Amino acid sequence: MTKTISDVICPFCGTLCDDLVVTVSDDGTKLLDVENACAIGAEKFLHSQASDRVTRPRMLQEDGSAVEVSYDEAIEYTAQLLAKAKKPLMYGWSSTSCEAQSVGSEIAEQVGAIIDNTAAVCHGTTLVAVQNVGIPSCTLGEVKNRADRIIFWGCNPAHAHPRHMSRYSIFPRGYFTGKGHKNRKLIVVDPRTTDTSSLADIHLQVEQGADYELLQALRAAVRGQELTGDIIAGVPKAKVYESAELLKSGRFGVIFFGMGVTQSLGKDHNIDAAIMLTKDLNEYTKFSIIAMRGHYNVTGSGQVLGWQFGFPYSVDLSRGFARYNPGETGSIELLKRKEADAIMVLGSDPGAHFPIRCVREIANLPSVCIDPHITPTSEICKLHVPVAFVGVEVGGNCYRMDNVPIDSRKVVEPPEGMMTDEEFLRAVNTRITEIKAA
Amino acid sequence: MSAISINLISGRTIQQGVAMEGGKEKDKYRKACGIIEMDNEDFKKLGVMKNTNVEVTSAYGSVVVKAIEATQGPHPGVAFIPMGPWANTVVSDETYSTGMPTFKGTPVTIEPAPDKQVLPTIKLMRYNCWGEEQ
Amino acid sequence: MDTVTLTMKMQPELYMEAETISPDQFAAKSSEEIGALPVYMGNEHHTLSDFFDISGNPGKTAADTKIVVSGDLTKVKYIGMKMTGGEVEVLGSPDMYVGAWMAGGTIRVKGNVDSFCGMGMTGGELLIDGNAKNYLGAAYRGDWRGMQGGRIVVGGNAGSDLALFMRGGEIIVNGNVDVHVATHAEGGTVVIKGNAKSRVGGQMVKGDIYVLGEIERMMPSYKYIGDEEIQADGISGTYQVWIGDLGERHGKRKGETIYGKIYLKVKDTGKAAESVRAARKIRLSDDQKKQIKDAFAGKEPGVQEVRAFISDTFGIDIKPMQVSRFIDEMRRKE
Amino acid sequence: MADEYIIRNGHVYDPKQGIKGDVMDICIADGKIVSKVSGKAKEIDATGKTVMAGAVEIHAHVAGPKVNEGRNYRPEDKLFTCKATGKTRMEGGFSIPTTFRTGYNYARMGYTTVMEAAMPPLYARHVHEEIKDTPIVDQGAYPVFGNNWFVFEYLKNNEETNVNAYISWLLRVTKGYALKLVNPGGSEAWGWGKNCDGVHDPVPYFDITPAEIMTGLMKANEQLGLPHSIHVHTNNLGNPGNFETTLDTFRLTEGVKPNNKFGREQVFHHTHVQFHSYGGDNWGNFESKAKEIMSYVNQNKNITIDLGCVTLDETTTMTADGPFEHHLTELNHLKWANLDVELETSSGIVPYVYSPDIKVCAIQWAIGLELGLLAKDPMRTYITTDHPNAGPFTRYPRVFGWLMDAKYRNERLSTFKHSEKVNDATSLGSLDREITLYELAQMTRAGPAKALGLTNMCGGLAPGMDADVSVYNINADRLDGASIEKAFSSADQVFKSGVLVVDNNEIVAEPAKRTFWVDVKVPENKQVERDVAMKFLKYYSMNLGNYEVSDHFAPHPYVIEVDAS
Repeated sequence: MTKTISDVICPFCGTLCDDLVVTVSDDGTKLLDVENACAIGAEKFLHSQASDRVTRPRMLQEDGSAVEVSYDEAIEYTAQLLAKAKKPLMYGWSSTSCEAQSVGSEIAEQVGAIIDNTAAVCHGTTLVAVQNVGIPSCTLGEVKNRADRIIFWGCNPAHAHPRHMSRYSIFPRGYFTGKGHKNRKLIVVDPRTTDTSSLADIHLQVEQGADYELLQALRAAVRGQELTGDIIAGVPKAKVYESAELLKSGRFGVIFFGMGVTQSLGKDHNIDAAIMLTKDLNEYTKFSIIAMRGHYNVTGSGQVLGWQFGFPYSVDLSRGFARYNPGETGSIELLKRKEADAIMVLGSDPGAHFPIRCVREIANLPSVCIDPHITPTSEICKLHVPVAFVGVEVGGNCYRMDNVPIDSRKVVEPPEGMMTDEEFLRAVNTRITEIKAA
Repeated sequence: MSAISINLISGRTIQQGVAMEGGKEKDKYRKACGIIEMDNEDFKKLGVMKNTNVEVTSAYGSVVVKAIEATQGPHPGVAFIPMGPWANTVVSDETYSTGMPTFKGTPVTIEPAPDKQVLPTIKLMRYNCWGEEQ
Repeated sequence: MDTVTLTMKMQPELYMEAETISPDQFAAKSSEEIGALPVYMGNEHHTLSDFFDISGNPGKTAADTKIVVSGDLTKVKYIGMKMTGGEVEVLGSPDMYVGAWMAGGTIRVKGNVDSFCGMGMTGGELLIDGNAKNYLGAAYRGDWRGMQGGRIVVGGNAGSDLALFMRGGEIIVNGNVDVHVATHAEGGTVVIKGNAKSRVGGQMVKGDIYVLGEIERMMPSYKYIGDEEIQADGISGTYQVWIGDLGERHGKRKGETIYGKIYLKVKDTGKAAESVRAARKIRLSDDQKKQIKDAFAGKEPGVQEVRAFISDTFGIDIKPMQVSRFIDEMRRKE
Repeated sequence: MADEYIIRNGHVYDPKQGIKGDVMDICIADGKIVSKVSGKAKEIDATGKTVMAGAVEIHAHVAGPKVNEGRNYRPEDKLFTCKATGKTRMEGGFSIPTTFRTGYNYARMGYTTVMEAAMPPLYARHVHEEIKDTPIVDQGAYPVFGNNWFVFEYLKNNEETNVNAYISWLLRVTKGYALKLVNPGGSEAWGWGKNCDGVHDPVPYFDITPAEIMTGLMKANEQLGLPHSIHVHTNNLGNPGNFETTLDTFRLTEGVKPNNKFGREQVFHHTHVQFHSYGGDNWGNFESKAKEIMSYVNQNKNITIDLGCVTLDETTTMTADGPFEHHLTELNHLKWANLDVELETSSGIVPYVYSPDIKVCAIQWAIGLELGLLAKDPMRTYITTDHPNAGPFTRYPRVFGWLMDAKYRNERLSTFKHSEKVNDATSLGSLDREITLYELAQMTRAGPAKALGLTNMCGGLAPGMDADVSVYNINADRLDGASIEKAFSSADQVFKSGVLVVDNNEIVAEPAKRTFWVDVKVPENKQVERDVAMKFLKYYSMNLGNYEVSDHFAPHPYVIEVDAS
């Protein structure tokens, strides 16, 4: 006999699909099948079932080998590391629940840490741009029900958010969009032709790193101004005007943007200009802009840090109150400049996703990695603590890319005796309280 | 055979996503991310066959990956390594004080390296961090 | 004016926050009291006297207090933050936030400074003999009120995001600047005596930028409207006048739309237009190459580092791509 | 077991019992006010001090998606406004404080119950997460109904039982407290970049008017017999000449009678009326219509209002009135955040600087105070700043000062840059009324508690009520503005449900706080169940199975049950 669980939330990307159907064994210990998920999401669920999964903490030895230790030893090591550090960095938080993030905040307050999430290398510059100029936005359902103009700028949902186009942006038929794809015009801005751009009505093949020039040119074109130069950032001037007219003529438009702008030259300025373009277009029609957030709960981490400390990432608590400036308190800067003296990583993999100079610094610091799986980070940290898999083996609240909160579900039991990250963090927090009191 | 200079970007691919969720220590991940996607034109300039190992070097580091033909293209002058440890060995860590490295838009040179191997994830990490033997 | 001298006696283990090094904090205090002022290192609290030898006495008010700081200050942040008067002389190269939110007085730095200096400044003078990194005279994150008054002079080069959200005051850079100059500015004056790269005056609503060297790439949303004979920081000549950013909203005064303006100096050859976009290729001599190699022997320098070195040592600015290739060349030869 | 306390010899102000400053003792045991305590009771000496019930906040934006967006996109709001306390959770923020600072600051001011004024149902989970992290104060949240597609369709078709069933369902799945309407119809129109300027402007594509939405929900609210009335921010907020829209709105209540078991007497609460009392037809001839507004309110007992007083600070405006915020950003060019929520509502955020040097801001300031001073029934007029829209709630004590001390108020009025123009445009200078401590207790305790249907629970000091008590170091002998501001900013003692949470002006305990929500029983309604299932399938971006806020988001619920079956 098997059990079927519906309305399951996919803990992969910021699209946070919540219509998965999962089949598990009758005793709830084995996950047998996943329906409705994209290839990546399905793989994520199935990976929890890997036979070679690490289920107990491991300590890195001098000779490079790893030795299994108990959870108690891992708790003690982590508590000591954080309590003794003068400027510990607590990084990650994007692949875990808001409940666990909240315990992380309590620890960070106790030890005066810098707490940062993966926005640092993802949409951090988006958050900076929003701080500079705001963000006119909407929920994904608004796009489904109303949008007839869609822009994908510097993002490739066909690869990074596989179900985005079918659930929300291109194909669905909503209340005012009964014709679905037919009545939607799609513009894709990307220096490459991609599987997304192949669907586009207009592909603006922008010169890599010149998005800012193109955006400001588009804004000027929307205002009916003359542009200087025949080719604007790799795009013929006529095409810029054509795009501006297409955008103005819609009834409801939306810009989705991704790493192509957040990580290229100009960074926050690119998004800033895209947001201002959106704002400008509201003088002619209705327009919104939405960041294609990566990790399934990076948005949630920004929310939790926001209501607890007032900043969405890179929060410096070392002075007993919260401060923020990603150019100083962001993980990349801290590691590059060697400002931190210890690091704890949870729910992320900087080892795989930080530039090499920063990875080297992690490898040289006292370090703990809390992650369900073996990752490049777990292999360079002094201690690896495997934990139950959020969204699969333990539930908890998550926030979609449009900030909509959805409570993720537990569908299968974790391997016996494994802690959840929330339990592990609580134990560490309790231990730190004892150490500090002594 | 000669070295070429090219603009490097990195990012997600669905293969990278699937392999990442399947386990980054596995060979599937190396196969998905230890690659560089290049245009036909750039292959010609470099003078190597497709699916040859190459050494990519930037101001920030150097890494051996397998050169494959771009599945999404054309985009001459722009090469793509999927996000992951191989890409990050060479991408620019310049942030302009925004906290964000320049993952897209690093000038690199590519040289044929048919005799060198693409390191598996963990070996690459150890080599990069502690200079452990290949 | 009375002078207090701080000499660093111990390097901090981590970066140190020392906003207490300010005439406002020192004024009318005894040297014991000054020594007891707090400085912060991560989550630890220390005192100034833990790290500095302190001599001399301050004046009764900030305005008659001078502070001289010396030593290796590369790990000291926030010198002169929020100061309202007096003088600070820094004999060394301090870290971030020098003169942030300063409202009056003078800070002179004999070396280089890191990022976020003169942030949110409303008055006073910040003089930097060497180079400044990014966000000089910029706004704090989220604030639409950047530099509102005062004067910043940089002897060398400045980094990116100079004068972000500038509303008033004046910044003069004797060397070159990196991308994004006076973005979102709604007033103020920026003079760049060297070269600029791209995104000069992006999203500028109002304000003046003078560039005496070249602009590598002009914003497509700027429009050339003719030449004018003017002076920029005392340097007179013919300047091309560009208005913009045409993508941005602009106010009106007496029925006339007010734009941001870029004044681009026309070279003595009578040519300027070509200088926009045209990147002149500068070649390094073998001797220069050798100097660079020696300077970075056994190191893994970043592009910006090498570029800064070249600019500092030889006074020339070459494109990052070229620097990158040169570094590759060095590495291959090793 | 909670401690027993006796607060001795304070001047007690309790409109619930009609006590007007009598010197007496207040006893606390088992979390309740009692008539006497045992000899073990701890004593608090309140000689020469004022004792009131814990204050009740009827309208503030303190939790949820737009509040948090406001926090996250205004790092500059935290610059130099934070200090290390070391004892409590870290605090931050001025106009939009963090959840911890919000709870602590309300408690420090002697507030013990705080209602979040606008909860988008799709984001209810977020609102409850923040409420959970706001220490000390009891809270509830008002889900927004005024631009909801289900409501539009049922009302348009006159399907009363379906409206009622839907309201009951939505209150339950969002754990909501009352029906909130914000720019009814206008926020939906904003989905197309449009608006409804008057109460009779039809909503595009939905064939219904704001007046019909308000009337329909008002009737449904009374049929169901909910503790609070509908809670309305009407159309045309913030525009010169909008007082006529406001009066049009008020007239919708004529003849409607309250029906409930909670002692509530109004059928309609209009919020932040200051923003709705404007005359003139442009910013040049902008003027106060407070007299016209208050003369209507004074004569109609089935309406309650709150003020929305401008405090002359740099603040952050935020409302579910999406088109208004767009209008505002076009005026001041400051950063604009907007969030439209599918099928339910929209919202926007813009920072705003209420400068005393700007004529309009000074007139707005005057109007808020005029409304308070012209109120004949303090039990129906409540002091708010529509936090953070007209100013942060931490400025309440200053507003009390202006209302209670005519000299203090006139000093402010006469030192405006344009004080003469302000005098021309308002009647504030001619008002010499000073709100008394008893009236203050009506406007901040007994009144809002009654309007919320909580009159037997909080806002008073009668035995059997929750022991929410504040002790302030002030009395009727020295009611000057500065002293008022000081005393009410920082209470000497505050009790929350019998627990001493503030002592000697400092937070000393953080007991479990409660979440209020309303569970209305209605007859089973298959039609509504089917409609909900269908709309989720076709138009929502979330599955119905994931919509309901589960119990762990409100770990200490206080559920008010209403039987309308």
